[in-house]
Amino acid sequence: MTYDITVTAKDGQTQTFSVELSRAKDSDKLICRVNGEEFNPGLDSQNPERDVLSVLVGSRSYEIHRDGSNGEMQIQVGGTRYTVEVRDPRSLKARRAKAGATDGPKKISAPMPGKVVRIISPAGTEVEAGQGVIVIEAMKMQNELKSPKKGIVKKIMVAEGATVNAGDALAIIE
Amino acid sequence: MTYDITVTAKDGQTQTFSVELSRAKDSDKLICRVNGEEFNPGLDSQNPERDVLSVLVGSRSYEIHRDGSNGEMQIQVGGTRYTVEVRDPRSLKARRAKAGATDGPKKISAPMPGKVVRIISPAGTEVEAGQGVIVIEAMKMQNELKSPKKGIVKKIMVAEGATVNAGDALAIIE
Amino acid sequence: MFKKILIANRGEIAVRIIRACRELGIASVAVYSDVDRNALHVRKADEAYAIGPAAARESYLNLEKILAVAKKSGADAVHPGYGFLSENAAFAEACDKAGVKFIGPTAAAMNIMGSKTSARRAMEAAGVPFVPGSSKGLTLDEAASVSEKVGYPVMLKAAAGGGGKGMRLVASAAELKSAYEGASSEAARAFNSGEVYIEKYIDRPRHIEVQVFGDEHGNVVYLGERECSVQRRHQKVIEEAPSPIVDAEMRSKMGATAVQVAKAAGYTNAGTVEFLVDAQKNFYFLEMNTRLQVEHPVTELVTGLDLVHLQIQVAAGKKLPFKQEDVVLRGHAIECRIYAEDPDNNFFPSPGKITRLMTPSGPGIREDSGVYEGWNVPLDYDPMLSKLIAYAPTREMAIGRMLRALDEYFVAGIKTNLALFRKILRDADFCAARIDTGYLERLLSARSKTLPSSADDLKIAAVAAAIFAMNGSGTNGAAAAKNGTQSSANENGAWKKTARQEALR
Amino acid sequence: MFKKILIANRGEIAVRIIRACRELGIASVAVYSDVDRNALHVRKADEAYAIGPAAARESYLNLEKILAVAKKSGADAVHPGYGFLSENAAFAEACDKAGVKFIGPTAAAMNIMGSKTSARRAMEAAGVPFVPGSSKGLTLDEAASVSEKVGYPVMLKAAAGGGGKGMRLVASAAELKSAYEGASSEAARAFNSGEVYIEKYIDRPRHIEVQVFGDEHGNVVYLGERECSVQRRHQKVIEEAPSPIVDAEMRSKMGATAVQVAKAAGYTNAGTVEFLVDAQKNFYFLEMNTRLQVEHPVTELVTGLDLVHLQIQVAAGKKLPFKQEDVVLRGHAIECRIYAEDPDNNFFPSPGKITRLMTPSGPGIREDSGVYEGWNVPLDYDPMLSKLIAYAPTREMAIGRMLRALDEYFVAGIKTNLALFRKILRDADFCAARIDTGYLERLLSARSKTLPSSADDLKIAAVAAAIFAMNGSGTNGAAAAKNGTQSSANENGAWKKTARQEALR
Repeated sequence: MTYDITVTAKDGQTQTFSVELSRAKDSDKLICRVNGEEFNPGLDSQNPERDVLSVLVGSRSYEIHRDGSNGEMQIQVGGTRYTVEVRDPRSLKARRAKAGATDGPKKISAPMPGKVVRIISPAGTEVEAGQGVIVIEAMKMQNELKSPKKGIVKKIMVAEGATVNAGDALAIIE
Repeated sequence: MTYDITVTAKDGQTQTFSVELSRAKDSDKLICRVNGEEFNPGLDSQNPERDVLSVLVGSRSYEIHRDGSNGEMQIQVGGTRYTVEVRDPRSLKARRAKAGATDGPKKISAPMPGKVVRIISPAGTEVEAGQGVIVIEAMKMQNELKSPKKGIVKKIMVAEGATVNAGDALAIIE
Repeated sequence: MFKKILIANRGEIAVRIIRACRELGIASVAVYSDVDRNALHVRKADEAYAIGPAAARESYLNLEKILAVAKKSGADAVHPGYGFLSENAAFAEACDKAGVKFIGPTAAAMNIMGSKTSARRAMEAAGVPFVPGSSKGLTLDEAASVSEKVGYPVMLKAAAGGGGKGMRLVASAAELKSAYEGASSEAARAFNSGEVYIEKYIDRPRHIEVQVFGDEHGNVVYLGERECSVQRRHQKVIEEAPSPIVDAEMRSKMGATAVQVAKAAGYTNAGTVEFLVDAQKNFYFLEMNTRLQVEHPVTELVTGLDLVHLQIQVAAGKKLPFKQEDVVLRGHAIECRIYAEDPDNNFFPSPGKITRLMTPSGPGIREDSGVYEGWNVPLDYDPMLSKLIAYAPTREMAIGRMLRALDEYFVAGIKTNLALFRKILRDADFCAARIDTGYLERLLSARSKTLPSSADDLKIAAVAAAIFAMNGSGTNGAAAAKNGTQSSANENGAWKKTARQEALR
Repeated sequence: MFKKILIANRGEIAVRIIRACRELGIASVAVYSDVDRNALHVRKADEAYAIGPAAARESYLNLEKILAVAKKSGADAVHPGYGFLSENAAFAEACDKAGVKFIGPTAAAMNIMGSKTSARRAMEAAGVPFVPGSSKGLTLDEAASVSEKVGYPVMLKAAAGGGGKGMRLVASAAELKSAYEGASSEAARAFNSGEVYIEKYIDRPRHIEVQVFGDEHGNVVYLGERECSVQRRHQKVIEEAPSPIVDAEMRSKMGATAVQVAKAAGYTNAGTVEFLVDAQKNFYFLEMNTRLQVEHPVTELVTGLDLVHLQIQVAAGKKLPFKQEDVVLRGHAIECRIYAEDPDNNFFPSPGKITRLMTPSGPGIREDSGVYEGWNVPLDYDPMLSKLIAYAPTREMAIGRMLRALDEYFVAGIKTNLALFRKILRDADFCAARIDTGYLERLLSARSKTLPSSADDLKIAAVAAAIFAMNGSGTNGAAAAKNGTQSSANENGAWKKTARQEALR
């Protein structure tokens, strides 16, 4: 199977890899090609615990953790986390989704569960990128959610006082 | 639902309880009767993690663990383990099994994974209760498995040198 | 000795106190709000009582409810932990009236220290060194004249406050009026008192505090200091003991001053005297915290003592089991406060379900945690999950050890500040102990916000993601098929759902 | 300093050494047999190399394979841990020849101490106190005459042995012949040498050992003692530091003797001098273990040092960073060796999959573990899973703390000896430190084999079993339905299967 995988590091580095995986015939190893080149002859990957891989690349040992919650996947190598997006390129949907990802209206989602304490920019307001739209509160801290782009607040989907979950759509900027 | 539950402590104490459980109507509590008597009004039991219960009996807080592996169920209350047998008395099979449990041939099972290093009492041997039948080895220790009763070794189901898993039947004494 | 102690708190500190009770053979009573029924402290206590809704005012801060539980459960003492009711003199007094021992100082001592201005008056009388400034609440006109006298820049502070609320730095006389009004109204909202006072501003001060302990027989000792200069928005982030800049002579001077402070207030049980230290190592009394501190473990590790055991023994009327000269510091300890917050996203809090939790252990590592895998961190309280503490013979080894432990730590489902600690502990200034209370804010605003990532690791992350995807999609690599250690069906389902969401974005 | 260290071991000690390497910024190389691919030490190391089949002779005991990995990986040092090749002088020599530093004593020192009789000769020359007996291998006739001289009862011991193999207690002359033959043939099988020697039997001795440390510049220090009298079949079960019967005077006498022993052998790096101590507190040299001991953590906790860091530093040619007078003991530490074995069933080993693992933490608790939830403990090696260590200011508090930690510990899928520790730590003789090397066997054979169970707890266990059954059977109690914390479908399936098996029995 082949996967297109985009990895984003916290320092902003982003790289997309085409990873081809299959099972070796006479062993329990994997055959792995990255961007068409053999990654490691006989890649030895084990899954000792849920969300944990132990991967030997040659003799180099990597313990890798996955956090697949909250609608995004993060992969931790050593102490460092990377955000990854996995696409099976055979899937038409995935390709379509990719094509459309940069256009159109942008959503503001709740980055955490909390209470909506204030609507700064009601529907119809013109906003700059980075301008505050909604304030939510959790754990005694108030957090201002900012517009991801210059535009007009098309819709506010929550009312002041409402409780929201992480990932809930709160507003749409057009 | 009603369960007949036999609890055996390590000091040999054994007691059988009839436990009747149902869900309370207007709360998330349980209604529990033990041997026909109300156990605790509004029993509050939570299952915060796999194999763990947090039970409040009145205000008394119990953290309870379950070990359901290796063909028997153990319940740990505080630091103490109990072996429990749960039977749904409506099940005919269960009742039959219970009735027949004390008669007939007895099995010797492997208490742990290991290698069979010696058959002390081959098929046909007359044995006393407590007499050695098979020796298995694991972790550099040899262990003699003894006959559970006086009788004749009817069958030895493993050969010397064989590897066995915990719970495997090794011999039958009649 | 007490037979039963009620712990009027939640989270890691409640668990820590319950553990002490169990070790001493004392029954423990937990209290919990509606969202905390499954909290670790409820699971671990011998008894547990519901005390109402999530909002702290209606549960953990409600002294009537807590006292009712004390009475009902037959507890003969109450440990307040830190936060919540721990510095509430009215609560201490109510416990006293109800015949339940409050494990902490007397209400009288708390009252003296509870207001910064009254603390200052008492301490000035006792000859304790202060940052130049006013010793009482000021009108705007008074503030202007005091500021002229001590010289700008000055700090405006709320008399009743803490945690940075009602504080303003004033660089010049022109800024004073608006700063005064801002600080005063913020203080009024936060503490029901708009009273503010003024202190000379000290550039790049260190925050160093001294642990003191008094019994009820007149003995007061100090247990060395803690360096707490690594702060963000006036909240401590990393604490260590001893302070890298305090030598034996300075320690005994600060210690003697701290004991003097405690004695002036008639102080008993555990307390902390906070000092500001300037570049010339002059130290100035800041305030006294009349409770056990979050960061008490670093003191425990370098003194070999157990402060919670001591608190209980002293509250039960026992004498301190050692003298000042028996207290010897050894080695170095560092504490990281693990929070449910996202350092990459302006430190947004991150409550929610902990879907995976792997914690470090081994030599020199202590973890005081209040959470577990599967626990749903509620949005109603402080975001601290756990305290990770490393001990080693030297500061350098303690830093190496903490970095090792951080690499073993993994939390999924919610964001944590683990990566922040990796960054701080690798920072050259931190390693050289060039820290002050502004250090962390400067580090955070520096251009290079994260450690550079290696191209190799990016590739490994991609390969690992592909393997996880393959394992999850049923066509199974060698890995999952072997050893029966494949992820459960359930979990794969969740992952597939996530993968779909990813694809649809 | 070394750049890369190969760890020629597995299990908890391999993990412990890997952690030390990481803390010191040294790369770590693991080796693993076929059944250990998923072992924790392989996951945690920077590099890992397969070295063959499960059988230790073909992997962990195979020095050629280990040296080949050292060469291939470019490791500049090897740490042998304990067991396996750790006391193999030929291996130390081979490392030396290959230009890879062996982290431990020289082959020459190991050779002196490797045979008990040669050790005895060397130590007698140095004036070290011994249990009366022979100093060399004996014929049966010689054994008879030595026994007459020192007086029965006597002990027959294998010269090359350890771990109780080839040992026999001989009460009278009549028993000597058969005991001699038994011991000699057992020794021949176990150690390829049937040589046996004789010692006077000491009634109810304590086993107390002294940790020594030497650098390569002639400095040797002692780091206090460990009390290891709680043994079963000559295997240590619980160790503590300091010994409850050793005072400062006895400590300095034993320490000086231990240093003398080490110096007589030209000893460097970590070593342990074992003594038998009789009721009058006379101590007799028993043997020297030329490696890091399993129980080294208790010494680390009371001295504040890190022995593995020290081993690495000393092997790299550094001087010991402290002097004898700087070593001060503080507090008390107790270690429990957590084994995969069933104390209720004649201590049968219990390899297999760990289906659930919940480990203790918090104040004063250290765990050095080599396992994790989901790991399949192989049947090929020692059954030790983990070491649990409690530290506190006093022995009494350390016992209370360990009991608290044991209550937090839960292992499912395999049997462990956790319950045994609960029993020992509550035993009046243990709590009063009335222990000797026969203590545990006496406790185990006493009539009351387990703590009495409370009728209430039996009932709670029954109710809990019913709740688990109900949750599992789909009709779901309130508990499971709420909070989304129900057991996974998979797991319920397994439980139902178990329930069926139960019913069918």
